[in-house]
Amino acid sequence: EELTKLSVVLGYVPNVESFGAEYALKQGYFKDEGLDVTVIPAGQGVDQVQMVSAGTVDIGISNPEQILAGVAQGAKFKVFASEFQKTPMAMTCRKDSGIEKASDIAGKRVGVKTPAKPFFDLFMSKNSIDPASVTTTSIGPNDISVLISGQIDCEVTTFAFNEPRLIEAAGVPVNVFSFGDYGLNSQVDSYFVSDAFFADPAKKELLVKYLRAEQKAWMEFFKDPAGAAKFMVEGGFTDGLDLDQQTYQAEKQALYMKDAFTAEKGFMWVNLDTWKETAQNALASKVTDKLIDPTDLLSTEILEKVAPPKM
Amino acid sequence: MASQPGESGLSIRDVGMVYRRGEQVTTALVGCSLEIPEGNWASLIGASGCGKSTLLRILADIVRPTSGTALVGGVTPAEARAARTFALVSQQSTMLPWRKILANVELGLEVAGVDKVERKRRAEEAIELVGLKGFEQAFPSELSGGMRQRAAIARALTLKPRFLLMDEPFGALDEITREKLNFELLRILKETSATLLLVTHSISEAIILSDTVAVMSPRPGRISHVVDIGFGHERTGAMRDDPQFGAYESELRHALHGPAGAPRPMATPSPSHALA
Amino acid sequence: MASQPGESGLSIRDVGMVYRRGEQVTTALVGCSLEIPEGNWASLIGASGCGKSTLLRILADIVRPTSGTALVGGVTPAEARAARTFALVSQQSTMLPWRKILANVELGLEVAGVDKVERKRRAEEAIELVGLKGFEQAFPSELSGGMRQRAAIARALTLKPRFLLMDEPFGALDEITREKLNFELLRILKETSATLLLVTHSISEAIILSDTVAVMSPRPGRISHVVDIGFGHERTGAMRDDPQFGAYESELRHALHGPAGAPRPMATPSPSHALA
Amino acid sequence: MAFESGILEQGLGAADEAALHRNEPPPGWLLEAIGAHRVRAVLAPLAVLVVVLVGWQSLCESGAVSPLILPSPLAIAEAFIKDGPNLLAAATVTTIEALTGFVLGNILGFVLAVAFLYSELSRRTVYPLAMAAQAVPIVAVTPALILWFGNGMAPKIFVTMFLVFFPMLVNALRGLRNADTEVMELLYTLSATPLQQLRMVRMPASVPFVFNALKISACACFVAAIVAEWVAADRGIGYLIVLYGSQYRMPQVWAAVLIGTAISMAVYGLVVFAEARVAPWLNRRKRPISD
Amino acid sequence: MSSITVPDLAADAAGGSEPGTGPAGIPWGLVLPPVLFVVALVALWAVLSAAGLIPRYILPAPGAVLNEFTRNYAVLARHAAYTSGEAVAGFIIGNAAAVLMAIVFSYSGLLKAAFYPFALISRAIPIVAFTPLLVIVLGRGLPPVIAVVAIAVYFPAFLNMMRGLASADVDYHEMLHTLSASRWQRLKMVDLPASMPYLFAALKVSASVAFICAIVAEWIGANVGLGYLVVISGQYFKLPTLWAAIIVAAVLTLLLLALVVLAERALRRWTAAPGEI
Ligand SMILES: Nc1ncnc2c1ncn2[C@@H]1O[C@H](COP(=O)(O)OP(=O)(O)OP(=O)(O)O)[C@@H](O)[C@H]1O
Ligand SMILES: Nc1ncnc2c1ncn2[C@@H]1O[C@H](COP(=O)(O)OP(=O)(O)OP(=O)(O)O)[C@@H](O)[C@H]1O
Ligand SMILES: Cc1ncc(C[n+]2csc(CCO)c2C)c(N)n1
Ligand SMILES: [Mg+2]
Ligand SMILES: [Mg+2]
Repeated sequence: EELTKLSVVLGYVPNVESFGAEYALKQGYFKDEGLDVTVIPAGQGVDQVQMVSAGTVDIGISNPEQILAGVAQGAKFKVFASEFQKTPMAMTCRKDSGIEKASDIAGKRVGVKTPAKPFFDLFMSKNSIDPASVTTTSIGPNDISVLISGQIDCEVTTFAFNEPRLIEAAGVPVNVFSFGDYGLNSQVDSYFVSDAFFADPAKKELLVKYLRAEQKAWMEFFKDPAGAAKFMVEGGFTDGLDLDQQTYQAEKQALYMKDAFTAEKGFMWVNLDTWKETAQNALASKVTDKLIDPTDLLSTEILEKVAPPKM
Repeated sequence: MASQPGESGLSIRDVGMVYRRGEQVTTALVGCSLEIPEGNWASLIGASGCGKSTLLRILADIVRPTSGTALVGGVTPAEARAARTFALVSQQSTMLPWRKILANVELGLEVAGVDKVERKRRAEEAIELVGLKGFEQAFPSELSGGMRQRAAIARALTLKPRFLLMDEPFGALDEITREKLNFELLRILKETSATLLLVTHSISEAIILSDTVAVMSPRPGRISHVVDIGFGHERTGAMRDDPQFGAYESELRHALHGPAGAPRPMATPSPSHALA
Repeated sequence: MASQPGESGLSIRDVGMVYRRGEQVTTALVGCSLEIPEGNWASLIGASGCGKSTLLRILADIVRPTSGTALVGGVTPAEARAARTFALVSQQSTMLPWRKILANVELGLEVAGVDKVERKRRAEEAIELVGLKGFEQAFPSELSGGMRQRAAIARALTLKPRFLLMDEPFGALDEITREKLNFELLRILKETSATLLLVTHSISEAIILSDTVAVMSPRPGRISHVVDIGFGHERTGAMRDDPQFGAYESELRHALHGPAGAPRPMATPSPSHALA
Repeated sequence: MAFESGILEQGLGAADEAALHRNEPPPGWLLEAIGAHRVRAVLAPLAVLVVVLVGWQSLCESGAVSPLILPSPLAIAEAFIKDGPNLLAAATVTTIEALTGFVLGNILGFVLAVAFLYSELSRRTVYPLAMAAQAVPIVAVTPALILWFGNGMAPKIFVTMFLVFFPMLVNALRGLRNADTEVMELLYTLSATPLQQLRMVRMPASVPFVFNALKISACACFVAAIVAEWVAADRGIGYLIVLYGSQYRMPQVWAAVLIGTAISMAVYGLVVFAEARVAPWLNRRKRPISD
Repeated sequence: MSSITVPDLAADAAGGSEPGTGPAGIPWGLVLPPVLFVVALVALWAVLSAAGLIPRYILPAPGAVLNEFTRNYAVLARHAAYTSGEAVAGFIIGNAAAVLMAIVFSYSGLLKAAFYPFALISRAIPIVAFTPLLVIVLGRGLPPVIAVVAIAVYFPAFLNMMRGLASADVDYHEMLHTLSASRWQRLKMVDLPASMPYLFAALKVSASVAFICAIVAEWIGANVGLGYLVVISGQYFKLPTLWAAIIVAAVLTLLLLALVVLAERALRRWTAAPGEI
């Protein structure tokens, strides 16, 4: 039987965050669905939004802020699933800086990654922090040494379960401030395709198959997160992963993927309310020039057909 | 002995040349005319800077005259060059520094598309002729000044051209080597019935090698005198003992030094115009 | 007339020179010895490629001999160079292409740290002397071959050195210019009591300009003959008419051409060793 | 056909062979040739530019390329107008970084070249080290640089300097060694001091190489500064490219890119101009008439 | 050449004095000083690290990096192989294109006039801006990285060749002219040989940036290669891996550079005269 080709670009370098796709591929779940899936790892500089809009890949996995920015610039997408219910994006602060709550950053030095600059400005305004009271300095896209060395007190943004672990492993205890708790929630690692792709019923059917296979893989993840981490580290997907960190992340990220909403609707469900909040924030932080109404952007059609477990 | 002047020989008609660079204007030639019938041998003598090289460079299509026309074998220098009817030995005896002597001597033949074996044979012959045997594999920088000059002569000789334009080719050579090459040149000219235009500072060399000696006046250069040498084409070293040789010599010296010039200048400086 | 040989003049003692590059070994000089007392004028003549330039380059500290010693004013060439006691006019009349003629002639004085006004004065004087007035602002590429050579002579003359080493400085000049410069050179040598070592291919020029003419044998070069010229230091053009002049000339020609060589070679090629 | 040496400087364009070999004295053809090829030097690239722009615009309008990838020329122009002051402010920062790095790096490169020329020991020890240093992927160490220098202009200047000094070192060394043997012998017999040799012969001889290095870096210094900013900065063109890029504001990204390009071209032009002033003999044909 | 006293003249002409070779043919004079220097540098690094003067988060101790080489060499080798392939391919493609373009421009005044400004502009555009386009057009992986390297590398050779092809003495041109040589012959016999010093100066410059460019490009658009390894090990704070990758990249760059230097020497040995070029 002929397999149908389908490509997906991950949200980041292959790690437990993308266990679903990699494991499904490895175990032949995609093949069982009649799909010949190409998994394109991402990383620095690979832009899933651009790739999907240019048609070089079928499915993209990316952050809502970026998907919205793309839409604001004229791209047409459909989001059909989301990995995270709560954003793993976080601010990580050194414990010795004495920052216990968000407003404590006044008078402190915060290292901000360039793309996160608007986001951080919004964070300050939402939490009534005077930007003038904070010394911000820009840092590289994957730089935690500045925080470890003590040149900055906080770093924006980090993942809640990635950098903090590494920083503590380097001997610097930290406090982590998850942005979801500060009015900046978003469904990180949302799955999207171009509007045209989605409009084609035959192709739409592929998405159902794809998601079904991935869901199956994710169920294995929840059974044994540590095993999943081991699978990712030793599977030869990417060099340089840290087993301890990946195990930690695997344990932690489950908490960001499942909540009351998924228990009601199903795993990987898209949450219109979260998206509305994100769209508001994107406008407020001037990432988009106009308010994007996510209603048309999201579709639960695929999810409904897949009918993922409510968990 | 040869065809009509200007028809197939070298022909310079009312040629003028002005060099200009910004303020600096140098009139090198004014109204120069000279006809050298095909097969004839001619020499050009004149004070340093009078325009001899310029005239040769006009015939070789390196520069174009400001006025007048030059013909080589009845066609323009450009056409003659394209047809490869002449060869030039320039005053600097230019050698490509990255080529060994053999390859430098072969260059003209290589450009003309002569095959490898043949051009090596001809180049080796010419190298032997100018006395550079044993230096085929030396680089130009390893040769003495005179040896480089001989290599440049060899390169021109390999081409067996209809017209041979030579700019002081023997200037850096000692008397013996010079005379030996003078007679080798005569032999080759006769063999190939080539036409020669030679720039030289040696009056006796001019007489030995020419049917016609043209004298140029100091800058701005013009052909001031033409002396025909009646020795025919059978020449030996003994011709110097001919009283006629001495007569030609003094006539030319006279022509060269101008009416006021003595055959042998005094220790007192001559008027600077004669020099500059 | 001058101090003891070797003490303060030019001294070449048993000098040998072998050029080597990979397989290619050229023995340029073997056991060369020559003493030129200070204030004396000497010439070096010999076949092309016999090692004349090499000898001059040894004295000028450009190359070091493979064996033997060379002294300039009683010290090594390197010390003499450091003390700026000599000036060299090389065979190529080297000019810096990016400097105009005036600046090229001034170069030696500039290097020696002579102040601007003075060096301009002296350079202009020398330029006038060699008949290049009016070409101060031309670039070397705009001069004829002979004019460039004169500019190189002018540069050496500005330095008024104790020792003047000249490698065929007049080779590209016509007879008149050449003789005029010969006598200018004599005048300057007398004025400055300089010592001269001149390489030339002209036997008569060697006699006119020298107290001593050294003849070199063909490669490998050695000094085969030394002829003392007894004309004293008061010289005029008339000395050529002196019968002694002719005697020197034929002695030198004889020495040069070797026992078998005739004063005037035949049209038949002489043995190639005499050339190469 | 006339003799044509082909010695023409960059930026001017080869003149017609016909224009070169004429019955006129040199300045005649020179002026004419310059006149003729000046016109062509402007018209020809302009024609290419127009073709490219029209093609580009219609490609974008056809919808064949995503606006998230390639903005249309008109959209870029619009971004220029809308975002001008912002772009200019950023460009100023980047220009200061790039030019400071350019100047420092080239001075360092030239000084090292001179040192290597005169000191065998320094060459043997420092040259391999300079090569090794150049071999270090500097961008990969930028985070470390930021640790040392902070995230202001200093690390960007350092990166720029780092990428600029090597082309100058290599070219200057080659150029300083390019002096003619005969000319060096002349200076040598004149007993010129090393400094005089340097000033009178080696420096002039090195000019074509040195200016090539300057030209190489005139463009590269901006790229270097931008890449350094791109790692971590809160100002400058590189910063704007990253920020706008992360929001897919492609017209603005390209406007920022083009303003950087325009300034580095201006610096390039300055280098060409300086070359013509400093080394007129380079742009003059060696023998005006003969060519 | 021992007989030459003019300091450095022979060496100058040869493009650098060639230090004497030892009896075994190993050029100790060339090898020893840098080796000693590197050894001294590493020793300094070790001492400073041991003394705690270099924080671990800036630069790990040499032992840690060395350990990385022994423990993780397979991973390093795999990524290094990718990067080398990209850098070398880009280097060759870029320089070949540069030489060709310079030759074409030296032949055609019109083409030169029309495209020269764009050749310049292309160098002035930050590669960063190109990359998304290249990744889209060429796909992810080696091709866009090779393209970035080629684009970044071609410029020095292009500039230097433009100059080098015009650098030959007029005398040589005049001679070939009177021999009625074709443009191609002139190129082959005079202009190309005369441009070699220019070309090699450029090749040294571009050899030194080829790896850097490959790494930057990998950083942007690849998931293999040393650039990627640097990014990912930075992200996961595996500084020994990061520095090992940097050292490998530096060593590879030096190898490429050495190759260029050797090629230059070989070419000089075959073709060039002593004291010339
Ligand atoms: N740099 C060099 N390398 C190798 N051989 C050389 C070098 N310079 C000169 N020679 C050789 O040494 C010999 C003597 O050369 P030199 O230049 O001294 O001759 P010369 O007497 O000045 O000749 P000429 O009158 O032709 O100038 C020649 O055979 C020449 O080939
Ligand atoms: N390229 C040039 N640019 C300007 N002036 C030039 C150029 N070439 C020659 N001249 C001038 O033209 C005049 C004649 O030069 P040419 O070289 O023809 O003289 P020549 O008779 O060959 O002299 P020589 O015997 O010294 O070689 C000289 O005054 C010279 O300065
Ligand atoms: C598990 C994990 N996934 C992604 C990133 C990369 N990352 C860190 S912050 C951020 C948002 C942009 O600032 C992104 C994409 C990471 N570090 N760890
Ligand atoms: Mg001449
Ligand atoms: Mg000589």
